[in-house]
Amino acid sequence: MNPVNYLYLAALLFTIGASGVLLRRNAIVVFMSVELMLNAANLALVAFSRLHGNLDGQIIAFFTMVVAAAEVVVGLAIIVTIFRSRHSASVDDASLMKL
Amino acid sequence: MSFPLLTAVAALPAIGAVATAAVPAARRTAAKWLALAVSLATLVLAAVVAFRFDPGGDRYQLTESHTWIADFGVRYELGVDGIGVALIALTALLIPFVVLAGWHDADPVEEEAAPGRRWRPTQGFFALILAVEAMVVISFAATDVFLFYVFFEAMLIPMYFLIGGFGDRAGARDEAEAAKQRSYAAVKFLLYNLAGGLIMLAAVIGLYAVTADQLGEGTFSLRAIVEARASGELTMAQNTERLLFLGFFLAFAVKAPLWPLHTWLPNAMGESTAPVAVLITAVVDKVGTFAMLRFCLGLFPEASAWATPVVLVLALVSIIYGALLAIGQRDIKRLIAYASISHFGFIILGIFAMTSQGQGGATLYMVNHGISTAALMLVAGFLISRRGSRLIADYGGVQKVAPVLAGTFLIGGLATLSLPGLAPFVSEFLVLVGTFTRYPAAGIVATFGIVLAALYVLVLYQRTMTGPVRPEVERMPDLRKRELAVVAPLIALLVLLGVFPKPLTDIVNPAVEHTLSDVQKTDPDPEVEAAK
Amino acid sequence: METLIGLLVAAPLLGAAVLLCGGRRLDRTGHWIGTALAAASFLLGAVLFADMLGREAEDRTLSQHVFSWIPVGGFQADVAFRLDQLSMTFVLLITGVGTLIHVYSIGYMEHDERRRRFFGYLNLFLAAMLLLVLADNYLLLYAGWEGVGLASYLLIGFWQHKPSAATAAKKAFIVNRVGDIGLSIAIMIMFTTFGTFAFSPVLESVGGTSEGTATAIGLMLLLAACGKSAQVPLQSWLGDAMEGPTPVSALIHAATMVTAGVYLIVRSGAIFDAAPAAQTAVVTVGAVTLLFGAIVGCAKDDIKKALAGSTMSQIGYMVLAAGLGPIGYAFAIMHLVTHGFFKAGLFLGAGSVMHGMNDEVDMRRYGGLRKYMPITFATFGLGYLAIIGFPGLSGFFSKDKIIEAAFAKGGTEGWILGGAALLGAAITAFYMTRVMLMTFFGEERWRNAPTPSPKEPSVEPAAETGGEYEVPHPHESPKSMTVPMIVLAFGSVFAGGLFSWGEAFVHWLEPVVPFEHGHPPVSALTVTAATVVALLIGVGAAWLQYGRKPVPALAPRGSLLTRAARRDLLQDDFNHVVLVKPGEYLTRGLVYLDHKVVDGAVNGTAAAVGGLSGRSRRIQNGYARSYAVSMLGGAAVLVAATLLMRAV
Amino acid sequence: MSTTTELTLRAQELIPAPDIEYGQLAPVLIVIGAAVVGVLFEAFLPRRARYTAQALLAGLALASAFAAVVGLAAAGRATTEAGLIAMGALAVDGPALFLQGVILLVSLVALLTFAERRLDPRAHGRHVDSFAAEGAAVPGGEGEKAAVRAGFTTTEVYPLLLFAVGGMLVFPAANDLLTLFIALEVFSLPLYVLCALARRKRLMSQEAALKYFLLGAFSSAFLLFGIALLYGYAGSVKYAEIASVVADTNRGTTEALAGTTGNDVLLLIGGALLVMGLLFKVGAVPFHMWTPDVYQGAPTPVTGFMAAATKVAAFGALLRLLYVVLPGLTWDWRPVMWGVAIVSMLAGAVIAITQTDVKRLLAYSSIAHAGFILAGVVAATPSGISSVLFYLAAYSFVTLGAFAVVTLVRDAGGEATHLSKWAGLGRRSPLVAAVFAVFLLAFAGIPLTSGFAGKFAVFKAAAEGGAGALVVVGVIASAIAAFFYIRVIVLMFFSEPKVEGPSVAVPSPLTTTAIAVGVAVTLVLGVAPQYFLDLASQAGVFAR
Repeated sequence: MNPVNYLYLAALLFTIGASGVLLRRNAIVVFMSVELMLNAANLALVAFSRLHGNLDGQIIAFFTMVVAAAEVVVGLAIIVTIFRSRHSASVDDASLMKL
Repeated sequence: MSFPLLTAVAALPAIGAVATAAVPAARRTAAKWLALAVSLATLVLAAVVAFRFDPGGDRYQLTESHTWIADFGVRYELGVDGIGVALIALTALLIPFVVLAGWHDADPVEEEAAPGRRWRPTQGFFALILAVEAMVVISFAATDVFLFYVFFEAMLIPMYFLIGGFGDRAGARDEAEAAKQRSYAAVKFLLYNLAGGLIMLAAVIGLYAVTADQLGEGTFSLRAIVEARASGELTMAQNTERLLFLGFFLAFAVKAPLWPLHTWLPNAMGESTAPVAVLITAVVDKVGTFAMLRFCLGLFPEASAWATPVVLVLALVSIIYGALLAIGQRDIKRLIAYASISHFGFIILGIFAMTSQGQGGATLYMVNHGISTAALMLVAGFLISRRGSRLIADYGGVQKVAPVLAGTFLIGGLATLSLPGLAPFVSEFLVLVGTFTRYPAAGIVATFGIVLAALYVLVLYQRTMTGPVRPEVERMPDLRKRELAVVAPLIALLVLLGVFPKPLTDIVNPAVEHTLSDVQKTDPDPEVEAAK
Repeated sequence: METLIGLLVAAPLLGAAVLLCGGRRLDRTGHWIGTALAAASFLLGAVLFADMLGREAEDRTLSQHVFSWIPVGGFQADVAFRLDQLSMTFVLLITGVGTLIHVYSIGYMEHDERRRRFFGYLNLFLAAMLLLVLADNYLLLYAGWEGVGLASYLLIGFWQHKPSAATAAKKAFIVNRVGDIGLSIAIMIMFTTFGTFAFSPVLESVGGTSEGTATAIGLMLLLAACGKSAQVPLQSWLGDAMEGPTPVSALIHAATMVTAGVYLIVRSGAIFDAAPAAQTAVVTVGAVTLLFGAIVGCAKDDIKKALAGSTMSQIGYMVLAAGLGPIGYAFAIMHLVTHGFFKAGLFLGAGSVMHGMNDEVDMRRYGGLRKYMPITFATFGLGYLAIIGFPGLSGFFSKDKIIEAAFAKGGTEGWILGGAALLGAAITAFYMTRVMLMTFFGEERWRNAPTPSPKEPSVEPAAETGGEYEVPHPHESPKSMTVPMIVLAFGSVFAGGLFSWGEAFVHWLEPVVPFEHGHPPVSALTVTAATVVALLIGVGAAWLQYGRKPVPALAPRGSLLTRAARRDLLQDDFNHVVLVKPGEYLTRGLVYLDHKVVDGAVNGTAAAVGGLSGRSRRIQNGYARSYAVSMLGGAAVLVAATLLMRAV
Repeated sequence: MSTTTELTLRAQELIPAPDIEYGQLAPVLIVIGAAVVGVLFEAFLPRRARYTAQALLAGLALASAFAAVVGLAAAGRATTEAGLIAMGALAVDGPALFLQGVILLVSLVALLTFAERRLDPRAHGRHVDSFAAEGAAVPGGEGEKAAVRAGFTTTEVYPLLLFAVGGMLVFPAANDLLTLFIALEVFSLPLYVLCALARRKRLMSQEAALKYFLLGAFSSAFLLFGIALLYGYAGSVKYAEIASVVADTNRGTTEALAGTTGNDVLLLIGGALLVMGLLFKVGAVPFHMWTPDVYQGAPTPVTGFMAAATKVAAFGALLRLLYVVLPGLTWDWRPVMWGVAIVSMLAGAVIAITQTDVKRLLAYSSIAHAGFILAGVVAATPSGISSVLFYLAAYSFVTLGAFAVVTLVRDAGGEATHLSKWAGLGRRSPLVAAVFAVFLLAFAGIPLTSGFAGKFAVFKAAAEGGAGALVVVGVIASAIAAFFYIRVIVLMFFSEPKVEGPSVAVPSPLTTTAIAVGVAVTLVLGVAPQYFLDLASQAGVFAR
C-alpha cells in the first residue's frame, strides 16, 4: 500500500495529540498527548525514510524515542512534585501567575 | 595635532561632575565650592576658545577628528563656527551663576542629612549640573551628526534627575504632592524629548543609509555631507530629504520648544528649582534651535526651503500664543516659561527667515534670551524662596521692603520685553527686520508680540512688586550678597550687549553667511538705492 | 565741538547711573548731584548753541559718529548724533526746563524718602530725551523713544504703593508700546526700501519710492506719534499719568516728552510731503485731538487732569500744524517751545497749590487762594494768559500762526481745520479761565470738610489723612519752587514775541525745516481778530459760569456731554469693552485650550496606550492550555502566511 | 575467529566509522564532561564538600571551555579555517564561536549568582543559596523543614547548569536537524528542572516549571514534526543538502524522491514549524506566553541565565537556519518574520507598561527586545548577522546584571519583586538604585549604553536591508518601552520610601562581581563598541 498514507496517519495522530494538549486538564494526559505528537513525528520520519530509501529517518526516530524517554523522566518528576504539593494534577489549577 | 581645546572644555566639567559626586556625604559645602571652581575654570577655557577663534578664518575652527565607531561611520569630530562659539560661551558663562544661585537648593532636609545616611542630594545636584554642561558643550561643538545625537539624547538623563529630584518645595501644600507633580513634570520632559529623539534616530539611520548607498560607505560627518552635496556626488531624492528633515526638525522643535510641542516646558520649568529652570530654557533648549540652524539647514537645504512656510506660521503662533498664555498665568515660573515659548518663536522665525539679519538675530537672540531669562528667573527664584509660594497673587508691595530685589526683577523684566539699551532688543529687532525684508506680513504679526510682552511683564511686576505691602512679605529680606553676586553681572552683561553687541556680531556674522550659502539664499536688495 | 554732543547725553546718564546704583549713602546729596548734572548738560547745550550761532546758517549741522552699534549684513545701525537747528531747539528746551524742574523738585520732594531715586529717574529721562532728539537715525531715535517711555513709566508709578499710580504707569507704557509698533514697522519698511534708516539718506531718497510706500511709512510714524504725544486714539494714558508727582507732569507730560511725536513728524517732514494721504491723516488727528482734549479739560475738577486735557489739546495744535507741511512745521515747533514754557509753568503752579493745600487736587475744594500764595498766583496767571493766547504773550503768537496756517491749507479742508482751531481756542479760553477762577477766586471752599462723594476718585489724598478732615493752611511755597516758576513765567510772556520778531525762529529753523508762507483765504489780520474774539467769548462764558455765581463744592450731575467728558469722553470704557475684556476672555480661553486640548492630546495618547496595555495583558490569563492555544494559532498563522507568500 | 574479522570488515564497509575532530569539539566536550563529573560528585562526595567542589568544577569547566573557544578563534576557525566537523553535524565558524563565547561568559557570570549564598538569612547557622533545600520535598511540609534543618542544599543545580550550557553550545553550531533537535532538548530539560528549584515561593516555582515544561515539550513536538517534513522534502537532514535541494540543484536524483522531493508544501510547512519551535525559545509573539510566568516563577539566578543564554543560543540557531538552510526562501519567510518582529516589539512594549512585578516587567521587556533582534535577523545581510551577534552580546549582559540586582532587594518573604516595594530605593541605597537605573537605561536604548549601540546596529542593518518600516515601528516601540523603564526609575528615585520597605542585602563578592561585570560591559559596549563590532562583523559568515 502507498507509503504516503502513513504520512496522512502521522498528520492525523499529530492533530489528535495537539488537540489532546488543548483539551485535557490532567497534566499526565496532556503530557501523554505530547508524546503522541512526538510519535506521530516518528511515524512520519520512518515513512519518509522508507520513501527515500535511506536510514536517516529511522535513526532520528530512535533518537526521538530516547529524547521522549528523557522528557518523561523530567516531566513526571515535575508533575509528581506539583501533585504532592497541591494534591491535584490539573493543569488549570496551576495558575498563580497571570496578567 | 594641537591641544584639543574643545574636548577640554567639555571634559573639564565632566571630570568635575565625577569628582563632585565623589565628595563624601558630610562635606556638602566642599562639593559646592568644587562645583563652582570647576564651572569657573570651564568659563576660562571657554574664553580661551572665544579668543582663539578667528572670525575671518575657516568656517569650522579648533577642529578635532578621530574615528570612534568605524562600523557606523561615526567619527569623534569637533569644530566650532561663530554660532557654536557664541553658544559655548553662553553655556560656560551661565553655569557658574546657576551653581551659585542653587547654592542651597539641594541642601538635604534634616532627617535626610542625619549622619550615616548615604543619600547625597547636594553632591548629586551639582554633579548633574556639571554633567549637563559637559554634554551641552559637546553637542554645540559636534560636527558629526551621530556624535551630536548621542549627547543630544544623553543630556536628557541628568536633566531628568535635576527636574524630578530637586523641585522647589513651593509648588504644593505638602512635600508628597510636590514630589508627585515633580516626577510628573520630569517624566513628561523625558518622554517628550525621548520621543522626539527617537524619531530623529530613525532619521539619523536613514541619513546613514542614504550616504552609505551613494558615497559607498556611510558617514555622519556634517562637513563631508555638506561638501558631498555641494559637489553633487550626494543627491537625495526629494521625498527622502523631506522625511529626513522632518525627523530631525521634530526632535529640535520639541526641544526648542515650538508650538504645539511645548507643553512639557511649563511643567518642567514650573516644578524645578529656578537654577534648573534656567538650565532648561537658557542652555539645554538652545541646543534645539542651534541644531535647526546647523543641521536642518546644513543637511537639508531644499527641504528647509520647502518647510519654511509652515515653520514660519508655527513660529508666529508660538510668539503670540506663548505671550497670551503668559498673560493668563497665575504662577510666576509658568509665566516665565510661556514667555520663553514666545521668545523661542522669535528665534525660530529668525532662523527660517533665511536672511543674515534674521539668522544673526536669532543667534544673538539665543545668547541674549539665555542671559535675560537667567536674570529674571533667578531673581524670581530668590523671591519665591523667600515667600515659599509661586503664585503671583501671594505677593504685593515687595518693592517697598526689598527695593533691590524689585529693581533687579524689573530690569530682568524689561530685558524680557526687549527694551532698547538691553541686549534682547538688539536680537529681537534684528529678527523682526530680517523677517520683514522677506516676509513682511510675518514681520508685522511678530511685531505685535512686543506689546503682549510689555503686558505680561508689567502685569507681573505690578501684581508682585507694587501696591500696598502685604503682611506676608513685610519681613522679606532684600537680596543677599551671594544673590547680588549672581544677578549683578548678568544685568551688567545685558546692558553691555545691548549697547555694544559688536564683538558678538563680529563673531556670528561670518558663520551666518556660511549658513545662508548652505541654503543658497541671499538677502533681498533694497528697492531704492539710498544716497549714502 | 562734535565731541560735546555725546557729553550732552552722557552727563545726565552718568547722573542716573550714579544715583540709581549709588545706594543709600547718596540719599543726602543725591538731589544735588542730579540737579548739577542736568545744569551741566544745559550749559553744554548753551555752549554748543553759541558755537552754532557763530557759524553760517548752512553749515550749522554738526554730526558725531560714536561707534557702530548693530552691524549685521546690510543692516548697519550706528550710535551717531546729529545736532542741527531743530535738535538744538529741543536740547535747549529739554535741558533748560529740565534743570528748572530739577530745582523745583528739590523743594517739592523734600519729604519723600525716595527722593534720590526720583532724581535718578529724572536724569534718566533727560538722557533718553536728549538721545531721542540728537539721534541721527531712526533706530537710535527709537532707543531714546522707548527710553523716555521707561522714564515716564518709572516716574508716573513713582508712588508705587498707590495701586492707582502703578496701574497708570503700566497703562502709559503699554499704550506707548502700541505706538512703538508703528515706529518699528516704519523702520522695517525703511530698511526694506532704502537699505538704511539714517535720517539724511532716507529723507533724501524718499522721492525715489512709490507714494504707497511713503504713505505706509508716514502712517506708521503717525501711529508712533499718537502713542507718545497722547493723540486720539492713543490718548487715554495721559490723564491717568497725572498720578505721578507734579514735577514729572510738568516736565514729561507737558513740556518735553509728549511733544516727541511732533518732533518725529517734523523731522520726517520729507516723508509726509511725499505722502498727502498721510498728511491728511495727521491733520485730522490733530484737529480731533485739539477739540477732544479741550472738551475733556472743561469737565475735569482735578486741576492736574484739567491741565492734562489742555496739554492734549495744545499738542493737537502742534500736530495739526505739523500736518500742514512747510507752511506749518516751523509754527508747530514754535508752539511746542512756547507751550513748553507756559504749560510747565502752569503745572508747577498747580504743584505749588497742591503743596500748600496738603495735596488736595480737587479744584472744588480750592477757592480764593490768590492772597495766600501770591507768587504762585502771579506766575500761574501769566501762564494762563499765555495759553489762552492773550495778545502779546507767547501763546498768542504761536497759536495764532497755527490757526492762520490751518486756514491757509486752502479749500473746505482749510475752512474745517481753521474752524476747529478757532473753536479750540475758544474752549481753551473757557476751561483755563475756569481753572483760574475756581482756584484763585471765589469763596474759600476748603474751610469746611468735604462732603464725601462716591463718584469722585480724586479725593484720595484727603482720605489718606485717616477720615476726619483738618483744614489746610494755604501758604506760599519755598524759594526752590517759586524761582523756577518765575523763570518759566518770563518764558511764557516773552518767548513768543522774541521768536516772531521778524520771523526769527522760522528762519533759524529754515535750513533743516523747510518753510513757506501760507496764504489764508482771508487776511491774516482777520484771522487774528477772529482768534481774539474767540478767546473773549471763551473767557466770558467761563466767567458767567464760575465767576459770577459760587462754585458748588460738590460737582453737579451735569449734562450728558459733561459726564462723558469727565470720563475722558468714554475712551477708557471703549478700550475696556473693545480690547480689555475680549483680551481677558481670549487669554482665559487659550489657557483652557492649552491645558485641555494641546496638553490633553499628549496625556490622552499616554492614557490610551495605558488602557490598551491594561486590556491586552488579560490575554495572559495564567492557564497553560490557553497559552498552548495561542501557540497553535501562531503556528497555524505562520504556516498559512508562508504558504500564502508562496501563493502570491 | 576468521568470521568475526570478516564481519567487522563488512561492518566497516557498510557503516564507515565516523572521524571526529575532538579538538574542535573541545568546548562542548569540556562542559558536558564536567557535567558528568558533577553528577559523579553528587553521587560520591560528602554533602559538606559538594557546594565548593561543584562550584569550582563548574567555574573551571566554563572558563577552560571559553579558553578553548578563544583558542579555536585564534586558530582562525572563525574565519579562514571555518568548516564543518563531526561529519557535517556541527559547524565551527564565526557565528558559532562568537555565540559560544558569549554563552560561556554569560554562564560564567550566571554561575556567580548561582553560587551566591549570603542574601538569604542563615538557616540554622548555615549560609543558604536561592535554591530549594530539597526539590522533592513538599513545600512547607515536614520533609522540607527536616531538609533545611539538616542543611541540605540542591547542589545538583551545577551539573544541570553545565548540561544546559552544553546543549546551548551545540545549538547555534548544529548543522543538521537531528543535532539541532537533540541540542534543544539537552538544554531545555535541565532548564525545566532548574525552574522548579526556588527556595522561596516554591509553588510558583513549580508552576513555572510545569508550564515551561508542557509548553516546551509541545513546541519541540512541532519542531520535530517540522524536521520530519523537511526530511521528507529533502531526503536528508543536513543543512547543506536541504539548502541545495531548496536551491533546486539536485532535484529528483532518485526515483524514490520524485514523490516528495521538491514538494514545496512540505518545505514551507516544515520550515514554518521549525521556525516556530525556535521562536518559542526566543520568546517572540505569539509564542511568548510562557515567558512572563516562567521568568517570574523561576529562581531569579535561573531566570537571569535563561533570559540571557537561551536567547543567545536560540537566535544563533535561528540565524543559521534562516541563512544557511532557507536562503532560497528569503522572500517567503521574510514578510512573516517582519510580522512577528513588529508584533513582538509592540506587544512586549505595550503590555509591559502596566506590569507591577519587576521580573514580569523584565520578561515583557525581553519580548520586546526579541522583536528588536528579529528586526536585525530579517535584514538578510551580513551586517544583519553581525548586528544581531552584537546585540545578543550586549543584551545578555544587561539582562544578567538586571536580574542580579533583583536578587538583592529583599524583604521578609524573600526577594521583593513587587514594584511598589521598590519605591524610594534611590534614597535608601543610592548605589544599587543607580546601577539598576543604568541597566534600565540600557534596555531603553539611551546613548552611551550598550543598549543604544545594539539598537542602532540592528536598526541600521534593517534600514540598509530595506526594512525602513521596521525601523519606524521599532522607534515607536522603543518610545513606548522607554515609558515603563522610566517609571521604575521614577519609583526608585522620586517617590518617598515605604516605612516597612524592603532592605537591600549586602551580597558576597560573587554577585557583586556579576553586577560589576554587567555594568562594565554595558558602559564599554556603549562608549567604545568598535572592537566588539569588528569581532561581530568578522564573525558574521556562516560555514556551509
